[in-house]
Amino acid sequence: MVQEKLNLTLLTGRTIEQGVGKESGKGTQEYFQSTTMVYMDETDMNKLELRNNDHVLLSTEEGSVVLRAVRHPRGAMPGLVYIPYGPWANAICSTKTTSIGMPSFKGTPVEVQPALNQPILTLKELLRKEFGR
Amino acid sequence: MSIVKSVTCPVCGCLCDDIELTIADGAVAQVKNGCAMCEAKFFSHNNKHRITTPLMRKDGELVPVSYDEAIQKSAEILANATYPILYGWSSTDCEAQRIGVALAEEVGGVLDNTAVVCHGPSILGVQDVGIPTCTLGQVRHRADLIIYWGCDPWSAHPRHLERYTSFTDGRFEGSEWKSYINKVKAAAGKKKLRSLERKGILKERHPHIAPSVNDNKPPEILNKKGRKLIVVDVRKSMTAEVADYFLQVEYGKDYELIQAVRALVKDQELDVEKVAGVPVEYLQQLVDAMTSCEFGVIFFGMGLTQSAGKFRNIDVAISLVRDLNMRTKFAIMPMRGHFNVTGANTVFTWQSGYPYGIDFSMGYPRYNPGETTVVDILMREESDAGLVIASDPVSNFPRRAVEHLVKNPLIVIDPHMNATSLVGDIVFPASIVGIEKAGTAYRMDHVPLPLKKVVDPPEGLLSDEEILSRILNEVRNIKLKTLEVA
Amino acid sequence: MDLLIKNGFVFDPLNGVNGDKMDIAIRNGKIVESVTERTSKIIDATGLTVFPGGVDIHTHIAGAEVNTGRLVRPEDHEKDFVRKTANTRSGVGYSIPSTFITGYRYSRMGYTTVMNPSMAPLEAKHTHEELNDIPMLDKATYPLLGDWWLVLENLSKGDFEECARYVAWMLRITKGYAIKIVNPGGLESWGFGRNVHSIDDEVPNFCITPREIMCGLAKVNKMLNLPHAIHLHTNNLGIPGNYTTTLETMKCLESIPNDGKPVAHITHLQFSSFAGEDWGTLTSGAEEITKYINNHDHITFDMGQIIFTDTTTMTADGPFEYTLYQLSGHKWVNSDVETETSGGIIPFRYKRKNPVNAIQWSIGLELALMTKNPWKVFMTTDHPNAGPFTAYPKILAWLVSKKAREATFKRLHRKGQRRSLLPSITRELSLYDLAIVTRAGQAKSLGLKEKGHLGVGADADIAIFNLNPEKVDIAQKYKTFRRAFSNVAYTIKGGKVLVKDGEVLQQSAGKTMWVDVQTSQEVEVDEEIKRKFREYWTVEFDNYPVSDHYLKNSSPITIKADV
Amino acid sequence: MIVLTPLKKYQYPIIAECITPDVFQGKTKEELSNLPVWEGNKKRKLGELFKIDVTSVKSPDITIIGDVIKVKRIGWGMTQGEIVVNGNVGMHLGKKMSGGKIVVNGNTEGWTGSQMKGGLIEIKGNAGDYLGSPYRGSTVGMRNGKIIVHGNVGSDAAIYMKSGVIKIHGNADSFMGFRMTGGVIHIEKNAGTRLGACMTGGKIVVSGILKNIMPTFALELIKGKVKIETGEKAVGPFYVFLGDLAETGKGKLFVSKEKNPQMSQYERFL
Repeated sequence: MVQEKLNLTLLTGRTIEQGVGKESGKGTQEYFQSTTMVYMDETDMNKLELRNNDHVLLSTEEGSVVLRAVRHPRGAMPGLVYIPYGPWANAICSTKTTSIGMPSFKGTPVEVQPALNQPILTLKELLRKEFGR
Repeated sequence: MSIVKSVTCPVCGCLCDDIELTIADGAVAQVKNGCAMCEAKFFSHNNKHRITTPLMRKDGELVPVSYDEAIQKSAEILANATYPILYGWSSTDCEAQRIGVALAEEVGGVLDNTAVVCHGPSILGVQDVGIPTCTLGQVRHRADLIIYWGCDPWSAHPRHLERYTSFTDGRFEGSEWKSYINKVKAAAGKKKLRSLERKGILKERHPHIAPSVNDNKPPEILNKKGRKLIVVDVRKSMTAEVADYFLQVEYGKDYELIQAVRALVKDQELDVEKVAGVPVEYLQQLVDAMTSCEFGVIFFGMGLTQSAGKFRNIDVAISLVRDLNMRTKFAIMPMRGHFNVTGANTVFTWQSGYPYGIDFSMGYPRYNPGETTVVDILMREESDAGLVIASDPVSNFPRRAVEHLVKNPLIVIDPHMNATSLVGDIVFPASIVGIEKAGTAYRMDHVPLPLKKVVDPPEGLLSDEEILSRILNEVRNIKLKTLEVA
Repeated sequence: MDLLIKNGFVFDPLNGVNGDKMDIAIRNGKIVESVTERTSKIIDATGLTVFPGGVDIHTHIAGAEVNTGRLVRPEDHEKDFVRKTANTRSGVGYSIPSTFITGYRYSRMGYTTVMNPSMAPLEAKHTHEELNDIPMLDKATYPLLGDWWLVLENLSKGDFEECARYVAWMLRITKGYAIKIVNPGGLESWGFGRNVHSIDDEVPNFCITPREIMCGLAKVNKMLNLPHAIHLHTNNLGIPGNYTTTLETMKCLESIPNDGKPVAHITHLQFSSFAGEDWGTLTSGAEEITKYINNHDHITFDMGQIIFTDTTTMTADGPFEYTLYQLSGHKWVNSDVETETSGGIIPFRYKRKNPVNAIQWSIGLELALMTKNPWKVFMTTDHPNAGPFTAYPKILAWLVSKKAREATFKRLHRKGQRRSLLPSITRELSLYDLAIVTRAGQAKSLGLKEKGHLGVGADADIAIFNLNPEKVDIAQKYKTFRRAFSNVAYTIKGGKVLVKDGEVLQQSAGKTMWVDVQTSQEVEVDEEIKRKFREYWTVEFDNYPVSDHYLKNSSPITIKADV
Repeated sequence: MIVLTPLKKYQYPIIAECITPDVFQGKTKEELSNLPVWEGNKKRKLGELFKIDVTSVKSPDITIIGDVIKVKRIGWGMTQGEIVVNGNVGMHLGKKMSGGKIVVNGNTEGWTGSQMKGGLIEIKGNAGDYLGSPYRGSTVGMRNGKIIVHGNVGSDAAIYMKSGVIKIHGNADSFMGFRMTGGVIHIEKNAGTRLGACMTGGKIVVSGILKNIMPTFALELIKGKVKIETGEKAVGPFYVFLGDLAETGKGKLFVSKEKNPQMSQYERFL
């Protein structure tokens, strides 16, 4: 059944592309490409009628961000979305540290909806939007 | 043109020290033996994203200034602050880290390290239950059961398998996978194939060698001799593709799963059929594999430290390994990320007694993650100045934590432009440690390795160590003057 | 400026000086015949006791294991913190002080030279980086070589010369000082979770026994003319009944030709002198052990004296630490190092009311007091294993005062009291004896010619205590004595006054000593060894050595070997 | 009675372990005013941060009026007397206290009653994380005494608890009673995940919902009532679980039968 939005669980983490991007420099296109995407499970994408590389809006208690949805290439992970580490992922990660200093980079509840016409912000645009700099 | 051998790679905690570089015209021309990240890093020293001069924010814009001016201003900010934070330290050498401790002590600030958002929970776990561990060579020589739990070395530590675990030949255990890799190599007929594999480009061509995820049933292979590789994760990672067995666990249930395994190791019976989505009978088979090995090892990553339970996940994983040592030899090791995050924790510990999150505000080191760690301090809006070195918290911290960091004077030391330097108030360019500056780094298993200087930094650029030393001197001068006035 | 220490009661056993009132002259960091009084800085030591600077032969103060010990014990540091001052850095103390504090606290007790006895060669850089950050002291460190594959392989082949070349090479590239052997064969066995249980158990996969390792390395030690004997932590350490293993160990080393010099130093002997069948029947083996030592000249030892406190045990003896873990259930660190060694850490609290701990306390003192020749005994706690070094003054008081021993003894567990030999021991060490067991003996055993005495040419490392030996009977007034030895009147190192009245006046870096052994033929560095190296270790050959960069003040001692 | 009123809204953390009846006892207003405290890295005097009034009222010994959420270590090691705070309090309230009473008409931050040895802490609002829990690396948890929380409690409360009582009228977050060896915890509403993980003794009573129980607990029996402390019983019926089986399995978990119908499947093991 097609749905307008889904409530899923946000994981953030490493990918090799993000690793290569960060070592090349955070201003590089590689870094931008590898950190402005979100892996989703095929069934979840179907529920939202998303095709590969469609833009989605992800919203949590902390904020929202537009990213490119990509089908998770290996195996199923229904209910989960996976964003490579970076400022885009962190725009919506939970700050709850449960008093040990570690924010909740994995496990923040997230609402996902298609946002086909919304643009993905560049690093500078994102910083300006969030911190006015 | 010259060739430099045995170069240590300043990227990840693997700290591969067999990199061979070709240097031409003062720049890295070729990188041999390294992974994709290694290549990217060594080539990054002369790309256009370097910061070339100190910058200071004036009227909202970053404008070039001299080192002297930037150092003077930074020292004033830090010396006058009431609760400054000094954060980062993982992508620099131990030599700079040592000065960092002195600086934090001098300004009465909070010294914190990227471990706090990485393996800080692992350290907390270790402080509660200890850790039976070993160096990576011990794994290479002896391990016949290798478990990657909540980590994906194929993506984050690309050469971990080929240098230290499944794909290596040791004295007592051989590489089970070499022949397989060779076969793939021959089929593809291309030299670059291995690095392409690492980048994930060839993944579609990988035959599905691991059993199907949906099935989740431990295969026969857990009974065979030789090295066995098991991956436990919430999603099928790149590493899971090459594993003998992939155990998919329900998100956020690692704690329950490990605790159940512990009970089974102790021959207890469970009143449930499934734990974290896994039937108990499968767990029993996993336990059999664990207790019947000669030398087992668990490597764990952010899948445990960042998901629900955080440091208790590590606590329980270590407890499992302790229990397993009653039956056989077992070790456990965190997959440390930055190339010298281990060094930062090591240096901080020998100088202050504590590994990260050290509050010097009362003139002596005080430690209590949750209280004295940077994200918490930022969320409580307590700091009034910040120094960030060799890391990028604006990218790596949740947005709300960054807001307070940006509200106060922010000093940034980094070779490259990144999110943090873009929003900083004073930005120091630094030479790249391990490429333009020699030093020391600690591998994820605490083995210290020398970092080489292979090319000269851009003219006039100082190293982290020099910048910090000069700020420290200037802070001491300011404090002396204040004392004299008083 | 020259320095003149006037009129103190000087105890300098290596030069036979026993409490004589005399002056000591210092120029350029060395002790000299005389200086011009008028132009010198004068320290009036009238009524004070003057000792050579203290030398500690065995104290875990730096390196991977020590630091992991620090890491796992925030609760140990929390209660003992040290603020920064104008002269000194901040840090933490208690059982494993941070580096700066280690330096200050040793210096405040009059110590000037300390030996770090345990270093995995692979992690040697770490040890040296930490030693650089320990101020106030001269230092050296011993690499762990007893279970190193190249030693095992060469000794098993019977190729002592090749073994000697490798050991010389290893001492040089790790900047080490002596051969350290821990539970020989046991650590390699521990790689697969096993252990050896006698000196004739075969080490799995290596066709060699602990006996062959110890005798082999003792021979190698001799061939290389190393200044110190092999530094030995015995098999079966910490296991009831182990005194027989210790006796066998000492006996097996009789065969090594010794020309009057000790061939082995058995460290923290207390832990290797247990009689009895199990923990319940544990008794002291000190009588048999000391009887043997009194009749033989090839062994020296240090005490490893227990202190009743909360401390942190750490040793390369991985299997022993595992045993401790099973006993205590406390947090346990194990850290095996590829091709070389293992290691373990367990926090531990020694309690007066625990019969085993009470007996251990007694054993340490029995060993020291029943060994007739003080030159064979050195005072240690195997810091921090049996207690932190800061407790040394307590031990000294027990050694010099029967009254002090009795005060502790009567608070012990009854069983400990019943099984102790202490009530029958009346010996009380003199200040002269004390100067031997805390400095002169150590310096001699270590072959440190410029340490441990106050003769002309010695390093000007001097401790002055606020104690008048003519007025204070230390056996009676042991608390006065203890206070004097806890906080010196002066510590002078290299001619500089570092501590006065227990306060650190200035920091001084101190040097790192190591032996540069010249063999007629060196280990050949070719592609073959590099390949082998890559097989054995996970680091490249070029990145293994400790380069000069890692020693802030390098002080090599060049030695010519017989091979 | 001594009344402390914050002079400003604090930004920096303030360390004020001097605020205890033991230290305040017998001191003049001037002496009180000169007591050392830390504000960030600056040494201050108590009088610089608080308005200090001395009244003739006998009890409580100290009253704090206003928000002191940045002020840490109030009541550190106190042995007697009473502190009342009308406002929210910072970390380490009543740490290592062995006697006396602290009442908070507000919320508390983390480590309240950490390593408590005796006395009473009553929190009318919510308590933060690590309530009654030990310092990092330590196994010394709550030794004795009593903590009452009218609101909710954060995570990791009562770690290594050995003795004493903790009563929570609201909900509790995860890892409550982790590695506890003794003592009693009563959660009147709902409990979080991993309740009683690794416990080897003591009892935890949940009168509300326990959504997720650790798989390493086994149902032992069903019991009608359970004693909380002398003269007080919680009324059930309760499922009584033993655990944690990964450890010794000697801890007891009492879970309301009525509120937790999802647990009825366990009854087949009886």
